[in-house]
Amino acid sequence: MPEIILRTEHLCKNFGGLKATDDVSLEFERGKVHAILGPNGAGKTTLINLLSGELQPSSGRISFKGYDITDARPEKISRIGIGRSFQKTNILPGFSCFQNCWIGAQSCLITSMRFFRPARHLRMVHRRADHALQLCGLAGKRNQIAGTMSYGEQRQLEIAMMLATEPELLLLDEPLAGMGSEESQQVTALLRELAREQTLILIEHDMDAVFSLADRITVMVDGAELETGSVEQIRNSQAVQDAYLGHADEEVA
Amino acid sequence: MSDQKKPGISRRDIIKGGAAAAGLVTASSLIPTRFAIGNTAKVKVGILLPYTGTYAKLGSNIKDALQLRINEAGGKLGGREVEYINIDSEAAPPKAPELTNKLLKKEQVDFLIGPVHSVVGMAMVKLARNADVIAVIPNAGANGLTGSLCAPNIFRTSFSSYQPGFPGGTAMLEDGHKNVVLMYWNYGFGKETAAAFKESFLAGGGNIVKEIPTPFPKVEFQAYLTEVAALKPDAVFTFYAGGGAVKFVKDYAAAGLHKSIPLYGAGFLTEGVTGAQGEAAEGIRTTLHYADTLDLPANIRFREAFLKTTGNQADVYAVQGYDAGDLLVQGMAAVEGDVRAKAEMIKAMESATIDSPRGKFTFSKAHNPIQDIYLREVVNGQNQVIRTVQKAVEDPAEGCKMG
Amino acid sequence: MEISFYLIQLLNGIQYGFLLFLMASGLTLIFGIMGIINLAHGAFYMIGAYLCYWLTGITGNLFTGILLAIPLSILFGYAVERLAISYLYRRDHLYQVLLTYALILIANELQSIFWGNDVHSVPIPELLRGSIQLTANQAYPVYRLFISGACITLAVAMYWVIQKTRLGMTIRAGASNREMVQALGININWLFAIVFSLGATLAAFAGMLAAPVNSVYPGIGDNILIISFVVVVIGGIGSIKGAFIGALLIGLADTFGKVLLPEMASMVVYALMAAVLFWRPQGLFGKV
Amino acid sequence: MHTVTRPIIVFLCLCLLLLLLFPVVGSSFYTGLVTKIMILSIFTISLDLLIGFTGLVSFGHAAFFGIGAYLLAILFGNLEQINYWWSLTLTLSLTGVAALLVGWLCIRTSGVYFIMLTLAFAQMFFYFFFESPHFGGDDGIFMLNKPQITLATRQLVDLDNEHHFYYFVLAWLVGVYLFLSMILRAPFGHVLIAIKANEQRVRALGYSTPHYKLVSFVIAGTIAGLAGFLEAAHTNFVTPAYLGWHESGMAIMMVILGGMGTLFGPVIGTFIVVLLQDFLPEFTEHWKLIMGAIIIFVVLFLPNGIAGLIFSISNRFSSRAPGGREG
Repeated sequence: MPEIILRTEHLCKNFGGLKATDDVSLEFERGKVHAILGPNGAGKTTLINLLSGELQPSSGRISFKGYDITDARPEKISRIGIGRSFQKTNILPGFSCFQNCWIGAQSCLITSMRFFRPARHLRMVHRRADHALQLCGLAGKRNQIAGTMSYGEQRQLEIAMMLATEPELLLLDEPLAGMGSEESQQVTALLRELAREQTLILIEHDMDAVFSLADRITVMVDGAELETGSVEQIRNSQAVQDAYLGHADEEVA
Repeated sequence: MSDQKKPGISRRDIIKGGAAAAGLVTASSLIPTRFAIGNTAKVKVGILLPYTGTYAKLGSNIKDALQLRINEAGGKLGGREVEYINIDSEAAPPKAPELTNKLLKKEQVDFLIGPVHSVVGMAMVKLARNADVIAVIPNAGANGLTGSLCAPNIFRTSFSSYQPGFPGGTAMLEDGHKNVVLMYWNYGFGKETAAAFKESFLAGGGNIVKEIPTPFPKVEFQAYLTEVAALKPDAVFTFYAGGGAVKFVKDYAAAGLHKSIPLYGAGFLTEGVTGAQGEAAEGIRTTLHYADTLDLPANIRFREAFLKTTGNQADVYAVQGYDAGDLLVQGMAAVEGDVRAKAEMIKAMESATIDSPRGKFTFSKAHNPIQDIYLREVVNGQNQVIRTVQKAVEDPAEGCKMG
Repeated sequence: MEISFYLIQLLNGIQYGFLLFLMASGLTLIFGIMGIINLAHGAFYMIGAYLCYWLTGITGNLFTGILLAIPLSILFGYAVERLAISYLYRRDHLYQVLLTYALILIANELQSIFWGNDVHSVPIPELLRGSIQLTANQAYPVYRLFISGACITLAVAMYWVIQKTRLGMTIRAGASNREMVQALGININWLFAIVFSLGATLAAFAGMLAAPVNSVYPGIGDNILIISFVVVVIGGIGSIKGAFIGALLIGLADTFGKVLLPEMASMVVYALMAAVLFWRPQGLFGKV
Repeated sequence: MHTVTRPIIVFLCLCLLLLLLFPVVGSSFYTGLVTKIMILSIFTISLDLLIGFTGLVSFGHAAFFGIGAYLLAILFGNLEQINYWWSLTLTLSLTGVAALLVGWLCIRTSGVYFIMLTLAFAQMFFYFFFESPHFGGDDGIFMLNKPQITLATRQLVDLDNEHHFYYFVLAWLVGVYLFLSMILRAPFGHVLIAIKANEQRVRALGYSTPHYKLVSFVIAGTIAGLAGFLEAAHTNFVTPAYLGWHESGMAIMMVILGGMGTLFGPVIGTFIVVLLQDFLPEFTEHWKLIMGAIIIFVVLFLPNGIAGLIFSISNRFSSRAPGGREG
């Protein structure tokens, strides 16, 4: 019996009259890559925002390793071991790569309300930040100002910052969004690397990437879960093809 | 108007003083000086008055009248030429200590004239009383300046808040108003005036229906006036000045109260603002140590001279500045220009009689004028003297340990 | 106190509230649409009052004075927008605060240079000079009623412009989505210039209306500025409806605060603000 | 994040040396003026902690300066002898409590709301002191004596002596500077600076950002209270105008002109603005016109202030000798 690391039960989120998330009940297994697919406006990002605490659900429950985290704030969610990356690059542009990761790594302290000793004496934080950079292939860019890097590198840094917090579960919101094919391959490789040891929840448009990375896939339409299953199941599902691929064509057009 | 208010160390002031003096070199037959060196240096008169903001007009009138008096005396003090050092106080209390120090320490003035604002006055006097300077206050009315803060080298040629306030109570009782609403701006000067008013009014058997302190310097009075109308007192006694006085008087009339409830006040209610108040000011009675229409030779002469040199009508503030100038002239004449003879000069100033446009006055032991207070009424936009309410009003100078 | 006392106080409060609404609506409009925090709003009030004084003096009539002062205020607002504000659209609020603070200093000095530091009064035209007798000894000045009437008319006109006209549509669109307005092919610079001059003119108009009752003196803009901020914060930044409700609330709180809690009259409005924000940090009608 | 390079450290040491020597050569008036400037510098540095490091634009910071000054005057103004240690401890802790209360309410908002809220709270305190019948109202409060700094009945510093007072304030300025640079180098400071850059991201990385902002607000408020305490002790006089919004506005001006986000920038800005306020009125009555023009110039052309200029100059120097990076 695989361990369920994260579970949602009848999760709903309404914006005025709009149901952005509609009765979503999902289970995510430890050690697996679980991708969430869906056309634009299907409520994928809303779901991730609910899971990461950026938004509070209108009703339903979220539990992480059996603990109820339904109403927890983002910082709480991060501290209990759920890291997230953002769809729009969300870094500290004026800081160097290392400093960006430092902020992530420093969250391993019980509290950062420490006023006296200079932070740079914290060896452990140092190591974690460097480790995250290395994982994401940014070791060479350690002292570069983040805002001056290429878009692809900023996306990698985005993931590195999350990794520096050493999460148990990674929420990745379209890590490949807006990338060229070469950059895209780099990041896909990185994700594959991560998938070996980590639990990933992945929102992605790029079907090829999803099919090559994911263990399980959930397809969402209009805020609700359409179907969940293995890659094979989804690939062959008529409902998914009707709902999603139809939409996807429109999107390409 | 723009011509007279030049703050800072205005070069022109120095030149003006110098030129006036030069023109009169022949006229001045005084052979001064017990100290030859003392004669060559100019007397430094530091002036700390507001030239910007709400009190700007007061500041320039005081300064002009002060210089008018000194120029009348040949442009010299005790035979020595005068250098004026002007600083804009901006009527800003936080800046007062620094600006006072600028005059005392940086410029090392012999005389310090100022200010208009009472709180600036408190800060200034605190520093000046321990300094080697003679300070003359040409306006600021806080009782404490010649009360708890009094000192031998501090003089005031204007008034203490007590002086227009206390006779106000007497005047209203004499006019037959027993039930009175007391309204004033809730800050130092207003509170002191109101307290002095209450002292005489209650002692004389008057009844204060309600005391309404209104926030300073706000000028939204409508709610209070509605309250006054509902209380139906015999009369109202007020303390407001400047823009607040204009607004208050106009609102009072617009609310129809001027017909049924006579309005009284400390004189500043109708000083220098009757033009802006217009008809609404007619019939208002106020108590003050001066009135434009005082029929005294000194007053008529002064008003003409002031109009001629500045192009402006004189007002009570100008009178106070003029008298400050007179005090300097008398003090310096007594020591023949030797500013180091402080003790002797102070003695002469203490015993001086100032032939002021407001009428002759002398100084109390605390160095505040002992002066007559007039009841005035606005007739055709001018303050006409009705009667002298109280002769030789002397401030009680509470807390003054001098003399 | 009789009931009439409270009724008259109610009238006073509402009348003050209307005047505040004119100020606050301009402020909230400029913020909501342009994202500019404009400290110089009080300066426009002051300029309106002085223009009114000056032009009424020249023409001898308040109405012609105001009629002439309005186009001048629009021009002035436009000039300020082009010369100073337009550089701030992409800048942090911090710089907006600082630059508009500098505009206050400059406006106050210009006022002192052009018009001096005296207190001036503006005569009320014969037509509006009378009073209406309310109780045995209290009358209510007709001019104050006129102010309220003018404010209501303007509020209705504003509602109509914003809800029903093409300009209003553009303004509403601009408030919710700047990119969309540009996508519609509307020149955003042009829209901002209009909104800013409009807002500035509203403040100036408030100053003109109030000039005859308040008289005109240096620094009149400063006090009303801070109170207008309180109104905007209470109502919710960017919301005209909020500004209206907030202005009435503050008008009433201020009036009754003076009567019932005279010891801390000025603190009442700020306490009200703190209470509202404690309950709703984004203001009564503000978006999160 | 600026890197404090060697040329800048040399520059700062030179400045400190100048300040140390100044009373020896300066006249009594200027010694007093520089004392006042240093007190205001403590105040503006504390504001910079909010504006420049935490990204909180407080338009009501003068309130805490005023509260500090008032607390000293209210609690100790009438005493013949004021114990320095007691008065300082009490003043600072009560100012801290005030900052905690105001901060707690204001931190819940952000952006323009935060600016307006801080402004409105400052006005509330202003009117509290202005209208309350117990605290002197518009007149302010005059104190009888300066605090006595004694240790076991021995007087350490004589605050009535203006040179002593000067060095006493200078020591506080250096102390505050070192204290703030310490907390900014510590883990706490790293979080603050990151919050300014991107609060949402920092939150998602596991920091409860409201707490950090609140602590920063309280520290800044307490230091502002210290400046107020010193000013009240310096002039023996407090006035509600200390809390006014014009004071807050000028303080922001000093921070921006000097250069926000650096600790020495506000000190430079304070020196320039106060000296301008001292000199300009000698040239024209309408000196605020010039002041306004300077502010506009700074906003449009010098947004990083003078410290920004110094940094670009010093970077040119240090770029020749690589290394010395990383802050």
